[in-house]
Amino acid sequence: MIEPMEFPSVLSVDNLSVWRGERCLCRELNFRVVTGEALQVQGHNGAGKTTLIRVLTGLGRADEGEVRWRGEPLRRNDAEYRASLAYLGHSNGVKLGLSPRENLAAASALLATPIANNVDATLERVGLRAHADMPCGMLSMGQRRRTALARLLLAHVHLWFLDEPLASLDMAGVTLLTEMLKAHLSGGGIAVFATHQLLDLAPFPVKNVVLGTSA
Amino acid sequence: MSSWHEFVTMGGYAAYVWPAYGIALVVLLVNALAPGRQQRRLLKEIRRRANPKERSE
Amino acid sequence: MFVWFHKLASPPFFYKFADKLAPWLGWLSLLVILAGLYGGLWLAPPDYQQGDGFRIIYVHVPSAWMSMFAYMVMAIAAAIGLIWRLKLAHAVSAAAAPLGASFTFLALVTGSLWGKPMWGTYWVWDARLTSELILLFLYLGYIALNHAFEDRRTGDRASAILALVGIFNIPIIHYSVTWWNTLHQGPTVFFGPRAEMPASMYIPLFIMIIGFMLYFTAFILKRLQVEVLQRERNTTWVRELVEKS
Amino acid sequence: MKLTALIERDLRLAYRRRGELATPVIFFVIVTALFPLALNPEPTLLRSLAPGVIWVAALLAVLIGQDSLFKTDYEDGSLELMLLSPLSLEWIVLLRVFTHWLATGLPLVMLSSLMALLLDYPMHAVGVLVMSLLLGTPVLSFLGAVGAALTVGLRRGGMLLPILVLPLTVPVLIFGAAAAGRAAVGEPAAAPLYFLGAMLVLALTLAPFAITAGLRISLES
Repeated sequence: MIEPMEFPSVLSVDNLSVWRGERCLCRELNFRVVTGEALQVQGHNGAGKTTLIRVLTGLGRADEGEVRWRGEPLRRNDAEYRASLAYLGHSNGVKLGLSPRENLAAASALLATPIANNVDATLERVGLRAHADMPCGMLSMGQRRRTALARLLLAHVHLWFLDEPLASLDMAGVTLLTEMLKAHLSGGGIAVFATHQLLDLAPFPVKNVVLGTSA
Repeated sequence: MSSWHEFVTMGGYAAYVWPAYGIALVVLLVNALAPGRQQRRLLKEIRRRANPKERSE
Repeated sequence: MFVWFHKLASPPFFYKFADKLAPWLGWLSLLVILAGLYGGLWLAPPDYQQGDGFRIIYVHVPSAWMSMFAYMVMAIAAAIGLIWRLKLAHAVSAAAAPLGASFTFLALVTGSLWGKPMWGTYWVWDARLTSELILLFLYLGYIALNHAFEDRRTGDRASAILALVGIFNIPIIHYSVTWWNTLHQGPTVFFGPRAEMPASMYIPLFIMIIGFMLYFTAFILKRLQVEVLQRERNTTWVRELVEKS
Repeated sequence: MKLTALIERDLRLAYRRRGELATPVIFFVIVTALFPLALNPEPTLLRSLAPGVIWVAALLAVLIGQDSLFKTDYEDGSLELMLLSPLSLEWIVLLRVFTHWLATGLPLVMLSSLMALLLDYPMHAVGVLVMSLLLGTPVLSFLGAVGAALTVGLRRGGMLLPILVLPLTVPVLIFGAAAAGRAAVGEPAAAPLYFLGAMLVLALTLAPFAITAGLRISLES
């Protein structure tokens, strides 16, 4: 994958201020993350980690300042930007009435690019091969989270936004996620995640943003 | 209208004309007074929040 | 001119502007309404069919007119707020809704008070009254949605969508109600100005409409001050304002 | 095509929770059956009221059903994924409303012919009644979807939705009931049916934009 030099893959934030009702979550925040880097959003509960990640994906909106992707400020309804990101939210986005396989098929229908990895290989990777055809409602919380993780692997996108990705994952799940993140970064991707635990992604650099200190 | 009597009785329609104007008066007055009252209350509340010390006064 | 509008859209400037203008407009509207009432209730001759009962026209027609005008203001402001993300525009919508709802209520009550001597009953499913009633429901829906959200801004934007859907629907609603009414041939009593009305009858009506417009402008400004204060309570200019007073 | 995969997903889900989706249809049947109990079960009276009764019941049933349109998607996070998809959200939403209508509206329309018999509605006019519902209930679905999109983030949205949407449904009710009513007495019903068709076209073209805008706003916070 060769990127033209004038459009380096960089996600940056200029003077971002986000309010939630009467409370200021962040004021004049600045950072930039480039290819192969990860950004960890830190802060106590309620500091606004989720809100910040949602603003970065374009779901939420900032009160002031801008989010830029490759130097261009995000427009409203930016389909091109949405085609280059994958998002794992608080909720899994997994339909309990469908099996992991059906869930992934539905998720790939929402992608712009053709899927990069086939569903079976992806399920194998996240360790759900044996449960591929059981309804997700019968799986454990950790297995549902793995189904959601599998979604990240369906297509090659530049940006991963992960909100509490470790929630309900076991030790093996944490290792799986770490490996997935490393593979993503080594492929030139960017990852932004909010976790309480520190993730060891060496040799890849992890930048930090700490929210809730000014308030 | 040629006389006060005629004006008050509205040619027999007083029972409809005057209530209509009465209700209109009430609605218009309420709408005229409410925002001013709300504004004063809001300003007071903002002031109290800005300086919590003055609350005892 | 454009620069002036731009400045007006800034909340602190607007707040002071409204503070100065609203009282003047308020007193002016009172004068005009009193003049209209004198013309309508005293000077105008009785109607040849409806006698003095027709004098309800001087409050009914301006209310009905304002009920629709307020909805237009609300919907246009909502569109401006959504497109240009102007906070003040959303405040205009939110301020216009309760005023519009009260005018709609007035139009309904005065309409049915007029209907009683004419039809012998307070309510008849006449096309105009029915449309007014649906308009009242639309206002109530808007107000309910506007206040349903914890975050005022989300409420503003969600209810703006509703106002826009409403303004697209109002012509269809009005048309369908008229169609339905002619289908069932209900009693028709004419509410409103007629072509053959003498000047002494319709001039007071126009004066009343102007008076109601002035009233609306004066008190939407007043309401806007409250809406702006609520939305801007954390800003420095509001703090300064509070400390000065 | 991708969009067919989405329809397939929605229909599959609808099939798996068919019990839940059947509630509006059952509601429709019960409400229609209540009218003869509240009124006088005299056939001529019932016959004259049948178009209105069936239409009001269908209207309420469709609107109540729309509350669940985006609710589960909102709760399990699928709605966020829909909004983040690079595909046009308008199309996704259009298909969503359509499949939801297939699962709830269509059975209701089918059952309406049965309910018409219970209300002594003339057999020769049942075709027009079904046609009017076939054209009108999708419009109601779209209007309800606008309300559902605006209230999806609210805990008490279920009560609010009918208040927001019912006034907007007046034209559909008027033309729908008029078509069925005219057919029952042997008058031509083409005009109101055309109006219903025109409203369906309007709803299909405009409502998806209002629905997507509503969803984006609801998910902002």
